[in-house]
Amino acid sequence: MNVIYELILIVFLFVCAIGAFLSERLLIAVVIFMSYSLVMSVIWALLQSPDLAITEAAVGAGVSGILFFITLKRIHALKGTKDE
Amino acid sequence: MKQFIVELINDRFMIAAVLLFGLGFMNLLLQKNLIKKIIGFNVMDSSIFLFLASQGYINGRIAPIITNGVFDAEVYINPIPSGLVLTGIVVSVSVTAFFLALTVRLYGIYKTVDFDEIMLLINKEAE
Amino acid sequence: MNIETNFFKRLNDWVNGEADRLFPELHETDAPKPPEPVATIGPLPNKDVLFLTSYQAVALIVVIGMVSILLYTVYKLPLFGVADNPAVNEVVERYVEKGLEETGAVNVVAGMILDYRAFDTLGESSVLLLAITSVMMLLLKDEKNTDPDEELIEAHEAVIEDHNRDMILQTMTIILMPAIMLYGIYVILNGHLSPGGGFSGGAILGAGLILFASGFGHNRVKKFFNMKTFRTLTTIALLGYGVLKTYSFLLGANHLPTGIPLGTPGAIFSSGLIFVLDICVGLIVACTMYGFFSVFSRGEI
Amino acid sequence: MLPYYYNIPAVSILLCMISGISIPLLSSGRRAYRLTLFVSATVTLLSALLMYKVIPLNEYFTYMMGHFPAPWGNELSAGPLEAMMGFIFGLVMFLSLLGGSMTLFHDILPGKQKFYFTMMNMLMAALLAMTYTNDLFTGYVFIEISTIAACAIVVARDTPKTIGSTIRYLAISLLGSGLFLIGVVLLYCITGHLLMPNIQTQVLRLVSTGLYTVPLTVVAGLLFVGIAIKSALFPFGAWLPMAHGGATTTSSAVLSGLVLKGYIVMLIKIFYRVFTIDVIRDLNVTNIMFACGLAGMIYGSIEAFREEHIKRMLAHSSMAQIGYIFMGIGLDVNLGVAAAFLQIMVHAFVKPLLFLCAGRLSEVYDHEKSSYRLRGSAHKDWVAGIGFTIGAMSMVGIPLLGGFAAKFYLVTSAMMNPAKLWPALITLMISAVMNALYYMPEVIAIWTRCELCTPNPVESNLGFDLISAPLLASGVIFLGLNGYTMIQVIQRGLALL
Amino acid sequence: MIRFLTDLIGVILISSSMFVFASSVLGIYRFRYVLNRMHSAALCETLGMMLLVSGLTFLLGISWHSAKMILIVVFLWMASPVASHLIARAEVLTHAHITDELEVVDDERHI
Repeated sequence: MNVIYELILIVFLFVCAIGAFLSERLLIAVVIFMSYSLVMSVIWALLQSPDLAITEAAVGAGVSGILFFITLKRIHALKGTKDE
Repeated sequence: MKQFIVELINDRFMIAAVLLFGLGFMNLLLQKNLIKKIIGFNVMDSSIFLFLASQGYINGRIAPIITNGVFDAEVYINPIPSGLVLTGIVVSVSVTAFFLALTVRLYGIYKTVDFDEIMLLINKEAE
Repeated sequence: MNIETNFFKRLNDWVNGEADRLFPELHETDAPKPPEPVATIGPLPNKDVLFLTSYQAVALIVVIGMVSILLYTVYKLPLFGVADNPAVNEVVERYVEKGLEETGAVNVVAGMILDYRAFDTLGESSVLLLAITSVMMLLLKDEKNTDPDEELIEAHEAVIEDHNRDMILQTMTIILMPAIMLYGIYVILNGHLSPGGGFSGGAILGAGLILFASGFGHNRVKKFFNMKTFRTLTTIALLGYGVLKTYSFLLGANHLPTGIPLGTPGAIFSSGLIFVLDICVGLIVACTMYGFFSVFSRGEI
Repeated sequence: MLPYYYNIPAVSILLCMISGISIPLLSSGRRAYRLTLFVSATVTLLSALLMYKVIPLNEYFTYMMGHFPAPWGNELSAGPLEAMMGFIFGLVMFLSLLGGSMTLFHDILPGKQKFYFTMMNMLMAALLAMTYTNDLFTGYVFIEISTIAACAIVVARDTPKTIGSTIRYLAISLLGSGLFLIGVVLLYCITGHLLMPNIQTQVLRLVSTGLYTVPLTVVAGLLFVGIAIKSALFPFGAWLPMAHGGATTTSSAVLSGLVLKGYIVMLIKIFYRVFTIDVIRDLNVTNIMFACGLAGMIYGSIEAFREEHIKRMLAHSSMAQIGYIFMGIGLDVNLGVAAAFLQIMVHAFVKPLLFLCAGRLSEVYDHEKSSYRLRGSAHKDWVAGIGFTIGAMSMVGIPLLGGFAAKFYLVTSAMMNPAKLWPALITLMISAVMNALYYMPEVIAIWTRCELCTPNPVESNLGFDLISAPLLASGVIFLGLNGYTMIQVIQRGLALL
Repeated sequence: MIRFLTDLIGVILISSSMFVFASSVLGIYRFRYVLNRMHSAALCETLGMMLLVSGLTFLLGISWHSAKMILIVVFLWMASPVASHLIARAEVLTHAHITDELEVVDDERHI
């Protein structure tokens, strides 16, 4: 039964990764990448590594997401036009 | 055929890690947009960590936190990959920050985050 | 019409929020097209186009080749999740069976990264220091990286933000901030007893500071956390880590005891150096995370 | 208790790290500079002491970092080779900092000089740790440290061009470290250890039983490619000229002279201590190294020949020299590896000498870097002129200088392997001729008097004139005169690895 | 009997939370404008999570785990509406032609 959940999560990972690379608006790419990190942290919790899960949720999905957002603001990519 | 599928499902994490590694590597190489290059780098690193962490997992065992006085190595999973991945995550977030800082500066100079354009502009300046 | 039937194109459009092209009949009108981006350089010279195309082709072949080699390798590797793979050997046994006795840490992973393999962790904390230093090198305001237009926009935004703080955010920050800080400190202090430790706890603390800064503005944070505090805290925490570990490395290599009591396993003040080191790492990570945020958004701490 | 000199590797690494950490507490860039000089001088002296103790006894030792021995804790290991590399790293770092100090303080904004010296200290620590480490994962962590530090010292000059070249350098370096990391991970999966001697016993067992042959080959390939990307071997080295050419003089000297070498030393150590060199030869990795090395020699020489910007020319020439080193390792004979090591040492002295002298010479004409505009500059600054001449002559391979000794032993070792003799010889000939073709016009140009040019008044830099240039040049000459002794020492050291 | 009843209630609550999640996902997909999408996303985070966690509490019975889950819901209810509010605020403040999207516009926009 666990295997099915894990497979679903892996499919999620792929969807998130491919979606992040395909999307042309950087904001969406970054949001999808954050959800990738979140899925990754769930996978680590399933793999019995709670340390990694906490760290990934705090660092990967939290702080590096914030860094990406500020960068997008600094490069004026939040205005809704494509890539600029 | 059936056995092949069973093996595929059994090695699911490693296969997913390798494919994600390829995806991230390709994006780090090929994406023109610097932000997406950085996302590619992050995907690549976390896929390596997924590979490592999945190597440490053993079916039916629990996380190595000794709260109930059981010291038997047969009960807990392998703690080494977790430690290594913890180190790796911090390294990768540091590199990400550095990369983003470089991107911000380049945008300040050339007003674009397209890597190929930036390289062409730099080469033009050199001539 | 051909484009409409292309699945990937439609998926792409949908991901981009263009419109719900997966089911175009749901919408009568299309969203207005965004303006075409203005090209900054003209059409590429032929040589460059050739180079780029061949580069992409070569890179694609390299990646596909590498992935297939790695997949074949995975096929040859030990199976997932079985107990008799080569990675489970005497090292793991000793970490698990003697870890509590030798390091005093209930969480074997914490004991491993802060005692058995502490040199790696020292390197890792230095990576954080290097990253924040290089980010400061690039983004701290000086005569080379300031742009008068940007300055003007930022000043304008700062004025607007200062006069137009969001009340809901501020109230919730006041309510949530103590909880976040408490949780972060709990995770740091319990690093040797439960999952977590310096890295995750420090990141949580940093996130709390970032929340406070976005609710109340940088100037409020500056009253208790400025460049000087940042520098002193980071340096002292990392120096503390380095000096303590140097002491322990040198004595350990020369087969001398460190003379630091390990305490009762499971108590909060136990496991000797690991407790102190966790606090050091937590401070470094918290300062660094807030430092990243502040330098990125304002060019100063 | 251990003999006291066993502590030297750990002490020198930790000294560099702690001084790098404490630099933010200092008040100004000048003080940070003095601290960095002091630290690198101390490291040099300590390594000299280690050399003095270890080489006569021909001793190899491992050193626990902490309370736990081999398979459990981190370890360092050191012997004659590591001691020599530590000595050279410390010395060349010291001399480069001393010689390039004026350009350094001119190029970097006063507010950011402290950061630069933090990077320098950490880079030094990373180089030493990569040399001394006995643990693959520690190697990975310090490779990342050296990547960030190297990129940061390139970008310290803060011009649009350096930022652009740094981002490329960083992206390609990250590919390299990603490959290295996945190599380490795969190796951990099939052996279950991270310490080099333990992995070696497991690898030998795997080879003898024929288990996991494919993963082992892939691991060797991944580790090699990862490090080859970082040390700019030919097909992977496109980032090097821009990054090294654009940085400030000290950074270029340190990057070309030391950082590339640090990775290669680590690769050699991995090959000897993890796989053993026989297994590596069985896995055919050396053939790839040989081919890439030959291609790199030709490519680097041609590109350097076409280049006019003097620092970029030197950087292209670095690529060719890296090709020599990999060719030496790829020759499949033990003398070849020793010759490659000699080449590493010679190049570690020559390239900083050339970069520092070129930096001084270009100051004569207002930081003009085009080589044909440097005419007559040597008459204004004859120390730099002589230094540049000696370096160029060593590169070309004039007897009695270091470059000649290295090339001589490369040819000698090529003689021992008939299968690879002719390609190696022909490429060496071509590369030597090309070296002469692009270095000699440069030397002639800087010594030709130029009446029309208007030189700047040159500020004398005593550190460069009295210490840096003479010591680097005498290092080159010393290696050239004592080539045989050095080869003997290196071969004994390699046997101990 | 009581056990059966609590299990039944738990199952009903969890299935209704599934319904809320499904409909909010459909809403995110179906709506075109940011505010509409945000509304449906916020619904899934508050109502859906509440139903899910209370269902799980019924299934588990009263224990430390259920107390922790209730705490999670409390914090989620504090954080998620604020996040939605901030997104909406950013949209309202930065959208140049907001009148095209909304019928009622507050005239006391400060900026």
